[in-house]
Amino acid sequence: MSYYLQLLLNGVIAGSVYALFAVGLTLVYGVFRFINFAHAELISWGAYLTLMFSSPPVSWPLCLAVIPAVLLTAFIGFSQDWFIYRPLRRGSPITLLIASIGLSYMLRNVLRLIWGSDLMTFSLPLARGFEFSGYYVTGIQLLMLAAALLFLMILYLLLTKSLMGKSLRATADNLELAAIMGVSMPKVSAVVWTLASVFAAAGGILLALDTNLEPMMGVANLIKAFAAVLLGGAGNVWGALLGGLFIGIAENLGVAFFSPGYKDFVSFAVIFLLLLFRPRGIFGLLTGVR
Amino acid sequence: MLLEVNRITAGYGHAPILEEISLGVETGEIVCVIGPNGAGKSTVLRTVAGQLTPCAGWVRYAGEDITRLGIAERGRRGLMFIPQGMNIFPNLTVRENLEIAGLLISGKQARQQAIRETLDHYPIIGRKKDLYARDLSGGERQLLALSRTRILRPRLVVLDEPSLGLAPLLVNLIFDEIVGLTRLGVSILLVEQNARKALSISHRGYVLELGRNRLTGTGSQLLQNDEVQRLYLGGEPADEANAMS
Amino acid sequence: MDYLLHVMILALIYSVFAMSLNLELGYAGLYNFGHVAFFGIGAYVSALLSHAGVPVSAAMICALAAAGITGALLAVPALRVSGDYFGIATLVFAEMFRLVCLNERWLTKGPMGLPGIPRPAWIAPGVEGMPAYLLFAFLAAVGTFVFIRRLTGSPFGRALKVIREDEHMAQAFGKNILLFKVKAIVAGSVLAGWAGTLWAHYISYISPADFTLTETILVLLCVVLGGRGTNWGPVVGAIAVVFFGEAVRFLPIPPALTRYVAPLQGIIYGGILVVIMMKMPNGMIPEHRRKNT
Amino acid sequence: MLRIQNVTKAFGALMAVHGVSLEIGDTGVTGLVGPNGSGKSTLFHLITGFYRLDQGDIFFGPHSIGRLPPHEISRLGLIRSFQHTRPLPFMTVIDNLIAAAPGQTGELIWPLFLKPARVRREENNLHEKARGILRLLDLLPLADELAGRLSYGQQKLMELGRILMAGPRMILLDEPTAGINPTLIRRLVEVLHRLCEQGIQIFLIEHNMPLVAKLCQHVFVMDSGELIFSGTPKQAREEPRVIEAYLGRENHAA
Repeated sequence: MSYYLQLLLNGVIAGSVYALFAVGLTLVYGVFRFINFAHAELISWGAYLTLMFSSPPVSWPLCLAVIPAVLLTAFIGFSQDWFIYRPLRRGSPITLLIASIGLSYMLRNVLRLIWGSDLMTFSLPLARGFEFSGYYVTGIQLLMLAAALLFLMILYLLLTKSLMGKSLRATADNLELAAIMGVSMPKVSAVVWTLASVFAAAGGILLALDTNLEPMMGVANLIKAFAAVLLGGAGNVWGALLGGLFIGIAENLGVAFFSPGYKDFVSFAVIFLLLLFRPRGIFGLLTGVR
Repeated sequence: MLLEVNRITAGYGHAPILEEISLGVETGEIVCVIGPNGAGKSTVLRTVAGQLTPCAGWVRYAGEDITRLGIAERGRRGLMFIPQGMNIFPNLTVRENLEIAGLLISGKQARQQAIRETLDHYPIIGRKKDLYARDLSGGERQLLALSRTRILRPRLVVLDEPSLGLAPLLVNLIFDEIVGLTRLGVSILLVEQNARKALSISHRGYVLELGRNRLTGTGSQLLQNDEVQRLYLGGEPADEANAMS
Repeated sequence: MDYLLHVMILALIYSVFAMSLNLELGYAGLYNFGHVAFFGIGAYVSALLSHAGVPVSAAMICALAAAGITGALLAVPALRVSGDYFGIATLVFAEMFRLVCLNERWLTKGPMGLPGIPRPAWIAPGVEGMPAYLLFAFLAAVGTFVFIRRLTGSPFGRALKVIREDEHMAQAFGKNILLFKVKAIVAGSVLAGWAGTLWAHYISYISPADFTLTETILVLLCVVLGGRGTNWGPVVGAIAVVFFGEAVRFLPIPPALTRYVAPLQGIIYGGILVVIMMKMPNGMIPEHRRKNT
Repeated sequence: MLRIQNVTKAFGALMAVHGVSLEIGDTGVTGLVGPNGSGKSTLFHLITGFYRLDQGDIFFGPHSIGRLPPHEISRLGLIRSFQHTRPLPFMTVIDNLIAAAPGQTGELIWPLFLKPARVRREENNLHEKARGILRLLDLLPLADELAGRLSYGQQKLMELGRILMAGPRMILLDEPTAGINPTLIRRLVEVLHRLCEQGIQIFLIEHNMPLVAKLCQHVFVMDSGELIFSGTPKQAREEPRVIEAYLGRENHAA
């Protein structure tokens, strides 16, 4: 029995990181009604930039290296919108989608150009495992869980307490009315892209701490994030959070039933089934906040 | 003259919908614009509100030419637009809707004060301040949209068909509230489907037909004038001939 | 010299693949980002059958049938959604296909792939067979072109364009839009399978790594660069992309820098895709001089 | 010809159409009028299958079409236009018309290769039919012009041409004269009269009341989702309930 609980624990930990990816993706979809493929590169760039700042010649300690990495990723996210998506917004949605696919491929290859294609790690001291009442958790995994919950708590406070958070939700609800009431679109879009990038980068870094870095890490997690977004109902921030947890748990529990090679299959199957039967999402009905 | 619309020609791409439309609103007045469907009533309003830029003619508000001014800018100058239909944020609570409505008020205290006053003034929505706006009834939603006026205290409110989709007794409630707003020194430009109701609360009215000024007069004059009814429902042959010209 | 033959054969095969995607993306307006799966199905089915001793031409025909059937199986469910969601559903389908190839070792030998795929009987293996294969690939490409031109020039093609522009109007004029879209996808899948078999029997070794997101982006680039919704567009696009991709090998690059070649190519491909979408969304051969894209 | 029985359609709490029943025989031109938001367009969408019925049923001639998808209803000869028509700008006018013809064998893939002669013959027949319709609409000189270059009024006439190509027995027009100058309205009315002479029934939503009075033999008036009047346009003008629907009630102290 404890074997399944261990898998469940791993699932919650992985799920909390997927939630970070999904929340960023759904924020952008909520306000701009478009799935940003290049969101994947925000994940991978966040991790690689942290690696850059924490390895020679800069070699800052990890907790310091994270700051410039996240800021730079936020800049990448913001400039994606400013230089490419904003001019394309008037065109047909498909040009926006193909452009984001092209951009994602381009950024992924810039990564491969600088850091090459092979696996890398943060080469941390071997993580001491904690073991309480029979379940095995590494220090990093606890950090992941704590960091993810912290980020999501910040987001909750921002969206429900701050005026900018409310203006953001208002814009997602009714763009024209928000403009009439004086909500400044440039400010909202800057906040949305910064938030999405910071969350993606944070998730990327946490994931890289636990596993390793490779150029394709972004794409692999993008599809998982998309499954979570769909589960939560596109544009629904809390739905995306629950969706992320669900995917994390389903993937890890799934390992008990079929070969690990099919771990990613879970999120694919979730996407396919949801698209066909419930495009509006399941959790979307439970939580109201968009 | 608080608002002056002079010979506006406007439309969406192909044939212009409005041709040389002129109208005016004095401070403290309620002015309504009525006319059969497709007369261009909403287009006039969208031009005054700033959602649509006219191809000819100009709009002056409080002595300033605002023809090309953006919507938010007009809001800051006290010209508030309440659109038709979906004019609230369904996934925000009632209180949050009012906070967004108060965005144009600088200073946190002033904004909170205005919101508290508004919630007290409208007990119907005051009681439901922490509910999501989507759970409100049609009448309550319209009241929430109207309550924005009490928060911002604009000089001119431009209202697009407030009674659309509301049951008759709710329409009376909403119109009472509109009249109530003038006591705040707010002037009102109103487009309304329910012509008689609108005329009964308006000081002056403009009747449009197929994008042109057709009639104008005080509320009571237009109420008696059966030309208005003929416009809506079609009248004697003489009248039909010119409709076809 | 035979390197030039190789590049020309690759260009021809890729033009068939690009034409098949254009039928769906250009004419029917279906954003199928999983097209590489049918390319893969064509390759794997014909490779496995010819390993089992089935004559190559028969294996190819079965591969086409397999691609067409899978196309129909994907189309009916996936068409319940449209636009972005359809794009995501098909992309996920392609990733599912690749994952199955990777994990079903008993069938596909997993990551090691399938070596030694025989050439058709009348083509010699190895280098000597290249000119004959070039002829075979050329005939295949011309055949595909004629088939698609007949399809798109006909009332069927006109109906597809009406559906792409305004589904409600198409329905109001008695067009069963679901049936048209399924036919477009099945035809596209069969032709993608056709390109897949051509490629498998030419290259004689395939593995799941040949059917990744990169191939989806490459074929998308061919169609978009060349010109969606035109007959010559994808062909021109395919030739441009393949020749650009292979020409890099002729550049005098010091061995130390060779590892930078592939990423640089990727950056250029991605970059072109973005620039095309921003500057000339209709590609080199625009469908028609219409104002709005 | 068209019978609607107790049809109801609600969007969440909003009762868009509530218990509407009406019947249209061979009256020629029938009007459907009423203020904004009275459910006219919703009723049209229900009849032509774009919205699904909550309750009630609809019959077109002997067929029950309440549950049919739009393209099957259209095949029975009940063709509709849309309020915001969009021509296919990159096709010629004549191609726009031919594209609207239903049941073309050239639209099935296999006849293209196995029966090319039949496809070509059918294509020529459709060309002739389209030219005939363009002549009727005085658009013949524009046959090979790109539809994108037509004026708004001409595009509206071409829309009518497309509807005629679909072989209608009844035409549903959603505000055909919206945004058209009066001279073009007169031409449209002439064409509609000629269609009636050919036995095609016309059911139209229209706001231009004087035009409705002149054109329609019979009119239905809807208000807030319910049918409140059925009779001749002249009767409708005097009916207090109709006047009240349009002008509203005044019982409100100034």
